[in-house]
Amino acid sequence: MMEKKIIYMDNAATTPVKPEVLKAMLPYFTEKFGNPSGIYSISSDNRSAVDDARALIGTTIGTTPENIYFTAGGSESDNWAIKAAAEAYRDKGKHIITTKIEHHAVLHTCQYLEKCGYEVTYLDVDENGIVDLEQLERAIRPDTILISVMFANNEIGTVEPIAEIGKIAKEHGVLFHTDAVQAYTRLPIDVDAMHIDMLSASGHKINGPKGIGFLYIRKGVKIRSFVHGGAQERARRAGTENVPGIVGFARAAELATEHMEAYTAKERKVRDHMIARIEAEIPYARLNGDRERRLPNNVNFCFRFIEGESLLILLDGKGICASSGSACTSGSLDPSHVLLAIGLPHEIAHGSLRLTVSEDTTMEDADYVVDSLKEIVAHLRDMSPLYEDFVKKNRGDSYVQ
Amino acid sequence: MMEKKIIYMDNAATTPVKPEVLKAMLPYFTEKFGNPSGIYSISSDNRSAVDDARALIGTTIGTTPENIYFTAGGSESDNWAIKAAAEAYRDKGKHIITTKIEHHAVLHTCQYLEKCGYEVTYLDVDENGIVDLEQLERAIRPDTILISVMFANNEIGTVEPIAEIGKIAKEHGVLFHTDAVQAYTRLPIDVDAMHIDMLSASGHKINGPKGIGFLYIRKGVKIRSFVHGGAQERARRAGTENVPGIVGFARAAELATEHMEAYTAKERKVRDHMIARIEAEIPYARLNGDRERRLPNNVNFCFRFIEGESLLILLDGKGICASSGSACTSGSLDPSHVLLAIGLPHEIAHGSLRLTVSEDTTMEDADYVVDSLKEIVAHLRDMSPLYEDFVKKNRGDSYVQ
Amino acid sequence: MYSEKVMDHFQNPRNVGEIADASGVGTVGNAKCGDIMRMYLDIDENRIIRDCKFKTFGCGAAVATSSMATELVRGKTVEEAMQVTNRAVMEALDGLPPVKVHCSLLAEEAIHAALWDYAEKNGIKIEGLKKPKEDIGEEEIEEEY
Amino acid sequence: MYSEKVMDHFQNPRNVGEIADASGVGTVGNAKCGDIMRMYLDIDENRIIRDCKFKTFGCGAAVATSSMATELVRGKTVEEAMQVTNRAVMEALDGLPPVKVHCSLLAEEAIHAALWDYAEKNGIKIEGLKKPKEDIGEEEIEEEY
Ligand SMILES: Cc1ncc(COP(=O)(O)O)c(C=O)c1O
Ligand SMILES: Cc1ncc(COP(=O)(O)O)c(C=O)c1O
Repeated sequence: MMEKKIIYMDNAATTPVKPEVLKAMLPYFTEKFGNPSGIYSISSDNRSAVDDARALIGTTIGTTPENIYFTAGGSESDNWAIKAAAEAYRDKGKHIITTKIEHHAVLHTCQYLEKCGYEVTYLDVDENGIVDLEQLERAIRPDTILISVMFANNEIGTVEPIAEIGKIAKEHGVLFHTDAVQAYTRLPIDVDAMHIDMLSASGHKINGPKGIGFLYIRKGVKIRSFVHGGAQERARRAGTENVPGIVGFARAAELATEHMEAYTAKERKVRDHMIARIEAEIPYARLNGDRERRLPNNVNFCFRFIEGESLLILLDGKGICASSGSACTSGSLDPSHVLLAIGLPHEIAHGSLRLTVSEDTTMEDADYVVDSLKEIVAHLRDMSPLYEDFVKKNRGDSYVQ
Repeated sequence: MMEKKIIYMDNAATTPVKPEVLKAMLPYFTEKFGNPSGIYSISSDNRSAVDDARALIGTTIGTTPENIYFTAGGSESDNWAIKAAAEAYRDKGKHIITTKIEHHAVLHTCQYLEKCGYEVTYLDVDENGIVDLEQLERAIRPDTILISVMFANNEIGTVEPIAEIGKIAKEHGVLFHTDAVQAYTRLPIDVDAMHIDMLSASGHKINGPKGIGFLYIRKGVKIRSFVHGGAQERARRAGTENVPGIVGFARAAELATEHMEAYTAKERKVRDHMIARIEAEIPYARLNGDRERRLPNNVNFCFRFIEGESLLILLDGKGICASSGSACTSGSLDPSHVLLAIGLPHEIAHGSLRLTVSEDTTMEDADYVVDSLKEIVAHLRDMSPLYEDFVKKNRGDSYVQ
Repeated sequence: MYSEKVMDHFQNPRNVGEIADASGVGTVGNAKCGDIMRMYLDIDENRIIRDCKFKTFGCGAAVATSSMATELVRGKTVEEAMQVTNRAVMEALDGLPPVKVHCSLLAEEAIHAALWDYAEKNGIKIEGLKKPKEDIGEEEIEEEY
Repeated sequence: MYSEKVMDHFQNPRNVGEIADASGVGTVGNAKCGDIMRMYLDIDENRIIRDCKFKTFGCGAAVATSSMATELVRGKTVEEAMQVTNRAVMEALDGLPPVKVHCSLLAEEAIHAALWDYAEKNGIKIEGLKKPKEDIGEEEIEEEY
């Protein structure tokens, strides 16, 4: 049996750790393993590694180290930001504004808060997934304590008008959190210029390790601990620091930020090539997400008359790793809440495909994927009763159920 | 300059990752990096690695995989168990029982719940740190929803009567959580025989990686999510799985469980040798914690007339890594809450030293540490006004302030 | 996630297609839920299913259960075909993941719907056959939370 | 965590010990908080501090500030010694971590307490010197939370 070549097109789900990143991490597992809280000298290596990582990450979003709090990943950061802010500002009010296209880490947290007596407004988005700034501003009430709008959507790649939202939030004196898990190191971020009060990011989406993330909290925001206990992270997030994870995350952030322009330019080229070919060569395909305001590495289409899972399995058969909806909801039978929010009917939303490239994706890879896709889509349509009906109807055939 | 030999005697704070553990983890950073939720075949490797790890860890505490939930560490596990149980059982009551000697991850969580309207009973312990079972039983009220007692104390090494507490909890129909972060893989644990409903453990205390832990939740216990979002961990703990961390944790647990008898026998021998020598050769030293019911690797003494931090720094000067109180509270000026709870006066509690060995600690290391300690204690006492007063008083000297 | 049998029937589905002038055609499921199955039956005068074809819009399990169902009913009498339950389809596929069990129900219903069509067209009654539901499978969809 | 100067004064503390028949002795702090400093002064007839020794129970910073304080007052007149503030001690040590600032206050107080003892014994008054507090340093201890 021949070893099949794997083409990984699911970089929005997770990414491999880069060799440079792993190399930076390795000493901290075995030699420099000390607890950063120790008083002895071997701990000071770890303490300064954590300090350096914090400072470096601070610079990638235009802030100082003391505003960066390490967490176990994007989901924890989102949960922390939203739950702890809800608690801290309860006296001001119990109203939160978010959107219908947030990641489940935000949505389910908001739903949980609704059960706890909070009121949540879920903003609509337009057909490209963009939040309406006027609707947002109208939704703000005297008891609104938090606005949480994602920087860029993980499924359809749409980038939200974050600076404008930050401005509105600031004008109304409302806290602004953004889930930047997908945008971080792919788009320039400046928390001060954009008036962002809290920002979530995750290591494994940027070629760093899994199980590490951070929450930026602007100095003065009075949210407290999510994990209570030891005095780590300025007593706001207890638990022995995941030193290798922190070091790896910082190294990954450093690499990605340093090369942001070059990497994203490469990604954009591949992305645009794939979009152009799919639109030209596969009929009844709809590009999801905004064409311009889009993550550099995101291709997302709905193919009418076919269903996403079968598409994915057949792509996998050809060595292509892709996803449909977001990875953590596979297992669920509902179509993506994001595709429904941009107005797609259920049957079309079921036929979605997300391909997310990296700077290492070649044009050959891209072409191979599109060629495979053409073949598979045609095969599945041949099997599809919906396509049969559609063709017969268009032919003016008499027999249509 | 000569490279100084480091003698690491702070294994209760954290441990190095074993080479076998790191080896098991490595492929999951770079090659087998897929998101376990992916539908494609490269993800199934990760999914089964996580499944295997969960099953293995289940066996180490006598349970099945579906009761093991991975977290980011011991602190998260403690927070989750206590906060989520408090929430889930609120309708039954708002009373929680714990002890005065818990880790801060439990204590600060309980203090937080007190602010939220819960009532917490903090049980006393005797002079060796052991909970009084009768006091415990008397403390149970109709509205008691949770008993949280640590398996073994991280500072003084005392092992609590967990099976007896489990029995009492069961008889009264009260949920029982135990923080087994220090005991896990050092003492035999059987969650069924001991009637444990929830149990916290952490990877980096058992030669596994930092940033990973688990919470055992008995089937039927109705606590819900702590981190909301994706459907990971049976939809109870969202966030892309930390696959290398999980794999490493399981490998470490496997090694430690397999060799539990041999390792702890070695540790006990070194521990007992150190205790015997210190008691024989250093005057005014008090062993803290129970002599028999004691973690195999824990040596904890108070040396009168001197203060812990200066002791630690001077030990560090001799290449010895040790701690005073728990690592995460260094930076705090209060003496250990555990030493106060066993009845030590403040000035004595300030002079504590914890030495925690591993199965790799040799008798030569132990002797070197005791020799150094003798010298340093004598030096610090020479400098101590408390010692001066004490000596003069005993001499019947006239001048004592 | 899927057994080898399921993967085989998904990747090499048997009996995909249409039957012109079929004795009975049945379509079940709905696109909203992400599964539609259509079964075509060619039944001879001895009420033996001579041929059976399908078209399916749906996940891997939906395609595989359709494919297996056609295999199971081919050559059987109409009465025997009534015995092809969702359980039989699942067993023949070496099982399905819990979230996919509804696909096998859909396959059973698709056969029943085609048989109903055949019975209606020919004015006959088939023992135990009920008018197909408009919408099936939704009540089975329940996520653990 | 500590500067090199602090480490040096901690590991090689200057002027540890007692002075028999000292002109003044002062003890401040309390064991409950984990710091006690005792200063011995030997003051000549020109009110010059001829010698100064200390004993300290406490952390690295407590020992280092005591040591530095003795160095700073030796050879000074009583009046000059009054100018040796906690800030001067900290600066001479190249700074202290925030949680350890109270140690430098303790050192200042220890000198003042010894001077007070000297003044009382000799029935003199020293400009600006107040009776030592029984307990100092506690109000400075505040953790960020
Ligand atoms: C008894 C006990 N519980 C909880 C913890 C917290 O574990 P982690 O540092 O993994 O969050 C520790 C270690 O610091 C501990 O010793
Ligand atoms: C937009 C967004 N937010 C949050 C998350 C959750 O991140 P993590 O898996 O690190 O918890 C993800 C990834 O799954 C994401 O894409």
